[in-house]
Amino acid sequence: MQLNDTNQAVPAESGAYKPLIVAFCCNWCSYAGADTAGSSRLSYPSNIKIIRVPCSCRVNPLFILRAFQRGADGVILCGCHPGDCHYTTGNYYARRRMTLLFSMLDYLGIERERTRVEWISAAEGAKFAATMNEFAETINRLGKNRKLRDLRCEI
Amino acid sequence: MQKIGVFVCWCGSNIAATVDVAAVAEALGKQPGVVYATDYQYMCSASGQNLIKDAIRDYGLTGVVICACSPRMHEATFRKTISSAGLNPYMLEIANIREQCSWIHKDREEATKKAITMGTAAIAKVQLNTPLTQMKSPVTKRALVIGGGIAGMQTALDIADAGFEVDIVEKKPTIGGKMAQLDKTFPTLDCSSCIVTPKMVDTAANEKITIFSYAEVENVTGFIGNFKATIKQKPRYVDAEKCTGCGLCTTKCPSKKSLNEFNMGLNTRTAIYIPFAQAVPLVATIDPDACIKLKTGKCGLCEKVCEAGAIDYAQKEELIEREYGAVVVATGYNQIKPVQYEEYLYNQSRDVVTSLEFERLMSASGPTAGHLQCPSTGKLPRHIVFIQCVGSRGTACREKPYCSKVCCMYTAKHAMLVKDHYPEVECTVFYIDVRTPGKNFDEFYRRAVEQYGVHYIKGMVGKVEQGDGCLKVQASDLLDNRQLHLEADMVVLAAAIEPDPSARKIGTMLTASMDTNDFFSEAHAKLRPVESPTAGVFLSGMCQGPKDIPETVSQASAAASKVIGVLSKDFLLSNPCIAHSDPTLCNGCSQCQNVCAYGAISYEDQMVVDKGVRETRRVAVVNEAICQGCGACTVTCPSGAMDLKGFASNQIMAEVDAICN
Amino acid sequence: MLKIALAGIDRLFAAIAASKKLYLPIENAGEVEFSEYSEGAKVRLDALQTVKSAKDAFFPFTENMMQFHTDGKNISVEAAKRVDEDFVVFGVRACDARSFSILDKVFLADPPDSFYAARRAHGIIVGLACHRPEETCFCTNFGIDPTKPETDVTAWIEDGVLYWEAQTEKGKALTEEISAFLEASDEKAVEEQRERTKKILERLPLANLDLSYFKTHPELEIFKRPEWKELSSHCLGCGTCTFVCPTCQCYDIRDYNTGHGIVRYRCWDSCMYSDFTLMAAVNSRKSQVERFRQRFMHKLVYNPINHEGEFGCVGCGRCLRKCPISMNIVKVAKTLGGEQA
Amino acid sequence: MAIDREMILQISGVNPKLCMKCGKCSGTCPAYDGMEYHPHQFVSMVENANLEPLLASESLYTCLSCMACIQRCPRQVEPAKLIEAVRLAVIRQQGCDHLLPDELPALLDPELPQQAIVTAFRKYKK
Amino acid sequence: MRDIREKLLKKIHELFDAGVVDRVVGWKAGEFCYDVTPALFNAGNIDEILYDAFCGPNQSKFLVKGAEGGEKKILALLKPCDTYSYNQLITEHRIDPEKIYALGIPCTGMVDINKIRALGISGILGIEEDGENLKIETLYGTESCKKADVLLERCLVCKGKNHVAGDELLIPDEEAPEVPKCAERMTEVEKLEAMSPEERFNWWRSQLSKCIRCNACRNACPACTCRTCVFDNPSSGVSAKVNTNDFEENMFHIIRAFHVAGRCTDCGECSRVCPQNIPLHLLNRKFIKDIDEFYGEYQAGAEPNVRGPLISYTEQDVEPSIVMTRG
Repeated sequence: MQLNDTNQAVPAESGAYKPLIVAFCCNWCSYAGADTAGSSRLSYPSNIKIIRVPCSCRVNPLFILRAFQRGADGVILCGCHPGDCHYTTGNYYARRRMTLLFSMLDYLGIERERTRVEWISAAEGAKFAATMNEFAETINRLGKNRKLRDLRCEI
Repeated sequence: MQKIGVFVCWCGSNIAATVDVAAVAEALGKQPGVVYATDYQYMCSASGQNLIKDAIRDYGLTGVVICACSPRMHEATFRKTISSAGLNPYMLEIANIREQCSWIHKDREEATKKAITMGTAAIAKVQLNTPLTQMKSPVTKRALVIGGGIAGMQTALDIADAGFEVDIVEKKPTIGGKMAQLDKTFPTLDCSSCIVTPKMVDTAANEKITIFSYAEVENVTGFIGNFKATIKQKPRYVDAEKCTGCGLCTTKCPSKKSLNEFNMGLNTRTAIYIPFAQAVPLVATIDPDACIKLKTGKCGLCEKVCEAGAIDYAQKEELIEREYGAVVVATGYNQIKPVQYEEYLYNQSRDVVTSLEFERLMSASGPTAGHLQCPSTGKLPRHIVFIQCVGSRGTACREKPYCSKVCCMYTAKHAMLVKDHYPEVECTVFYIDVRTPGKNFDEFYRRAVEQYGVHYIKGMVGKVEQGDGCLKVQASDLLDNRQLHLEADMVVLAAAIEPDPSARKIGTMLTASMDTNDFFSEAHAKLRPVESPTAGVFLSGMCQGPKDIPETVSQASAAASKVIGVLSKDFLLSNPCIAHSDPTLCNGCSQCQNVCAYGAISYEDQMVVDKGVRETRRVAVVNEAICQGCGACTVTCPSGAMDLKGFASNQIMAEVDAICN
Repeated sequence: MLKIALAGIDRLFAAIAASKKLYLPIENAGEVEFSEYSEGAKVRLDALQTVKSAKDAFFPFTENMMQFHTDGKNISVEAAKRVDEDFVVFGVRACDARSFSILDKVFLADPPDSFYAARRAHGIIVGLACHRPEETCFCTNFGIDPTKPETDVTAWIEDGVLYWEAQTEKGKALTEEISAFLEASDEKAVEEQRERTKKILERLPLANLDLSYFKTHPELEIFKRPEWKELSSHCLGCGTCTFVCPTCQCYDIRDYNTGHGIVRYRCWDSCMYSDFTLMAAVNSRKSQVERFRQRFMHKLVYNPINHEGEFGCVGCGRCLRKCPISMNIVKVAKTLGGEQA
Repeated sequence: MAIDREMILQISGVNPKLCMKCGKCSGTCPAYDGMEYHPHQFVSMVENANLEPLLASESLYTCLSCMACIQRCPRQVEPAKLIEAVRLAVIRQQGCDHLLPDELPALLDPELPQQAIVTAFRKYKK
Repeated sequence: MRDIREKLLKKIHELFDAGVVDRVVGWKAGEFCYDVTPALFNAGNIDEILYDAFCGPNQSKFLVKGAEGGEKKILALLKPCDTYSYNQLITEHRIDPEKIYALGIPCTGMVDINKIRALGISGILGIEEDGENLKIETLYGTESCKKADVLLERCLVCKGKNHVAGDELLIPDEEAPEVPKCAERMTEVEKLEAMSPEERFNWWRSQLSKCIRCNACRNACPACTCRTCVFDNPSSGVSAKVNTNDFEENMFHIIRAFHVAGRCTDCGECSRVCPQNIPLHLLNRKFIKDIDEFYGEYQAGAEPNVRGPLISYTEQDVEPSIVMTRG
């Protein structure tokens, strides 16, 4: 409501913007894949922060919106390759949910490159690092998420 | 609010070289709820662990955050540590500042900043942790083995050897399964009955093993450690206790036209029958579809001749309730009847047989007493054509998409045996690929070619036609690039193997998942190949996929060892990070039940007090012993009634908030 | 009486907006709401009603009350700024205008609500007379004259001309400021329009709503009427009636955690909601029939009892048009007070 | 319009990659002996884009289109469709044999009957 | 329509007389011709039941709570499209068909009063069907419009005259009148898809910024039957009474659409009841379109007790990256 804008300050843009990326990783494959990347000293940007979940199917669309609300500029969900889910079928459900969610975000005009799903196994440390680097590059290019952000969090 | 202690590990220089650990401890110490923060060289060392324990006692900590290596490395260690200091082991969160921070970043300031954020997220999460307790459930020390073939018997014997009771439920009148029907086994060519019948006898003699033959599992409820099964004992119309297996009744029975299942229908048996001489239990069974007495009320010859007085026409089906700690599925396989392959004349010529039928034709206990004869003429065939991959490896609707695995080897065996007994008989094998991975397998196949002169031709038979006193086989020889027109007296089809049709029903009652071919799925294709995804259900033999006897036996023993692992415990401790449903929020819509891969969710009517109103509602209940904690249900649940302990929605959102702050 | 040709009204708006915030009915995506004026905005003075009422300008849908900033374990508190500059709400209809006096009795009673009081003190209301009422209008039952809203300035639109008459000191001051855009006029056109409109008002289907039952019968008797159950049987428990109502005044105070502090704000609430007044423990009205009854008892019974016989309704008819199941205050009044008529 | 692998695949809708080289098509083919290239070779040659010999071969027209290979192929490769597609491709290619208009002036001769020119458009340049 | 009502009343009397039911969910006349109220009737006031072109509300959700507590069954009058919601509610165990006698009634298309008003017609006193047209009596004279132009959104893309659930039909579906299909279901969705992301964003912003979070869409939706909605539950972490900013406007509608994805029968109640006329059904239809394209045609509620697309999967499902690569 426009009447209320009087007490909502919009923060000024400051210098070089470093985007923030949240990565949800399933415990059994992708989180372990991140560990493998670490053990192999494969670097990716420090503005990517990982949240461990038991399975990709644990990730609720609410969590993804929450991240954007709080100022994330990109959200990536990583899980076991289809067929390799520790819980046999979890990532199949996650795949359908995320496909539909991403499509809906796109439909609402939100940059579709800000969300992504990748299947990364425990052995694929190199893939983990490469994926993160590539995703970070995409998000850097897109810049700050403005369309799905809660300005109150910036006050 | 928790009283949180933060412990930042240097991991020698692994972390400390890139992350300013002291700065991390200092920054995290300022976070709300943190009452103690420190850093130390090696948190996982004895002295590091003591540091944590002392701090828990000195500061009355209710939650602990450790910034160190991956939780996959030391989460269990630190849980024990805090538990020994009196804290619930699940009041711990680990910030992975080694693999996911110090090892991948070079810039010290950047890495330190990230480590602080990761620590903050862990603090935010631990704020919302609740003490969790592993659930203890008692274990019924008895196993159920469904199927009494070689897989079921081996599993049962191994479990019994470890001192646990086992019940075998076999739907046929005798145990022994397909292996009892085989003539010889590859690659050693020893006699199949000679090795399987002693197993059958051992199984029957083992006092820990109870055999329910001619019985079926009707229903299974419960969960690992606590299954309840209903077994349906079909009526034999013969008192198994009294029957001596003398077989006199079978000689007198006037109804002689039933197809003999043991001989693959190649000959007939009487209405009262003993499947074969070495059957276990050695008891007669009356086939109610063929018995004149049961159908018309007249006859009763068997009753008259039975000296033991074992015949009981009034016998009724019986339901037996038994409790088990674990269930092994060993439902085995069938060979498909290639009736859809009209090009191979299976339906039209008696001389076209499947390989399992051929086994019976070669077997000394078979319809021809082991003499090789063309079924139509009773004469020794001059030329036998073997066709591989009939119904396997195809994508058309009559085909199975998988390789049946054992055909290459048994066909080599058949050809070799034929050549061994009757060197004058020509054997031609049409193959697509000869697959012989296995110890001494390729040598075996080469022996058939090199030593016995079996013709192997790469190419498939296009059609078989009835010729004049022979079968005309038209095939391509891909290597010679010509079409062959051969005359043969017999054609043996290596028909595809499929799971026993009873498997589907058993899979459903056990909520054990199956693949599209109705083979049981394993919990993990590589690492948990003998377990079903449903806890407490194990897989033995062909029900999981085609395999030969040694593989079946090794899987059977592996399944047994898994069962022993379960039964040897007095209590099972379950992972407490599992789903739970808030009955006041649950809509009872059943969506969560649909996505649960483990069948852990059921519905019951409960009295619920919601917003001051008391009413009975249909609500979801998670079985804590079955739930594996994946969280699929939590996202399916629109009302948020379903949540996951240890990874609760508010915890994950708190982490998101902390990271994005 | 002054006047200005509608053709040049944008210049008037621009002039007002140059010194003050100006709110007026603006169309967005097909619907008209009071919104802040900006150049090029689609102003819809012809729209009889906005979806939400004009109370939004004084008691907004949501407003921040204070903020807590946290830095580690330290917390600092900062109160939100009250409105301290004059603003103009243009195009308020008579019904909405009356609603302010109902809201005043709640928000300005001791202790006054400082947010509301500041807005009331600084708000200048330009009323707009109705000349084409809808069948759902029934404001005349509450003694409202839609042909002459009781506002700081009253305006009429007739034949491409906006007529302007200041009614209060505030109104006169505003008129002073923009006098350059206005020219003098007689009252003929306005009087004619008012006469015409009054004739239409007499023909309105709800012109003669008999509400005497609610003032003549004991509160408890009305409360216990069995018809409440039937009336509420299909109530969805949504907040549509509440949120479009010019006189509904309930709000909730909530905290939003920004991650580095708390924003404490208030927002409209609805007594129709099952999660209304949860602050004590639970909603004391557990069933929808109780919640439904509460809302209409408030409008028709409690408000007259507490405020010198004034109903908590101004007859704007918004709820008649917007209720998803077409249940509304007129149906309630007729069902319960029917035998009186 | 040159005939290439993609074109054959497009016309036929066949995916030769499905073939597991069992040879049942050739085993089943009643016209096998009249063929220079046999059904399974057809599949293989198309897959390997070895089309020249196929296009030149009489084998194309030896196939009876009895569809036995389609019926019996365990992998649903449908060799007969592939053969049919090659035939179609050849027919379509005949369109390329026509003379192009800009090649014409050089060939023109005042004595040449109009009829011959039109015929040339249809036939020439094989 | 009048014949249908007479037939309907006769049938209701029969069912009461036969002791099958003891109450009925129907529609009651309002103050005006168009403001019909869904209501519960008993043996005493059956004849007050109305059935005309303004009986749009989908009553199946009422049965979630409304079917409780009677001695006999409750009679539900279901239009063809209502039966889809009815099936879906059975699938989700939200209604007990044992307690309900579902009578399928025919429908000739329901009128949206907002569309009449949007034509600029005001002061509406009476509306009469006059063949394909509506004759509208107003304070300001008589007006008319084509009925097809003012049908409810759901009727423009009518699912057909067949009932997919119910105990009995008032008249056989074959004999029932048909509502001519006036529009393609996905046309509007496709229009939006064809826009640039920036245009789409602005379009949705202008629509969703109107939202006053009255929850009418949610509370009317037959798929939103949660006993406590996440947005009302303070411990869910996302609860709010109003949208304090654009993020919350977006989130509420994205999550609501997601929660009903695969379960929404496209009955259009959300858009019908929205006081701001936000075309909320376009969110649901987008999910339906995606589901149809990605996982095969699926109509929620077409039959009871089937697994919806979000609680099933195939191993060959498309990857989420399809969103990035298409169009």
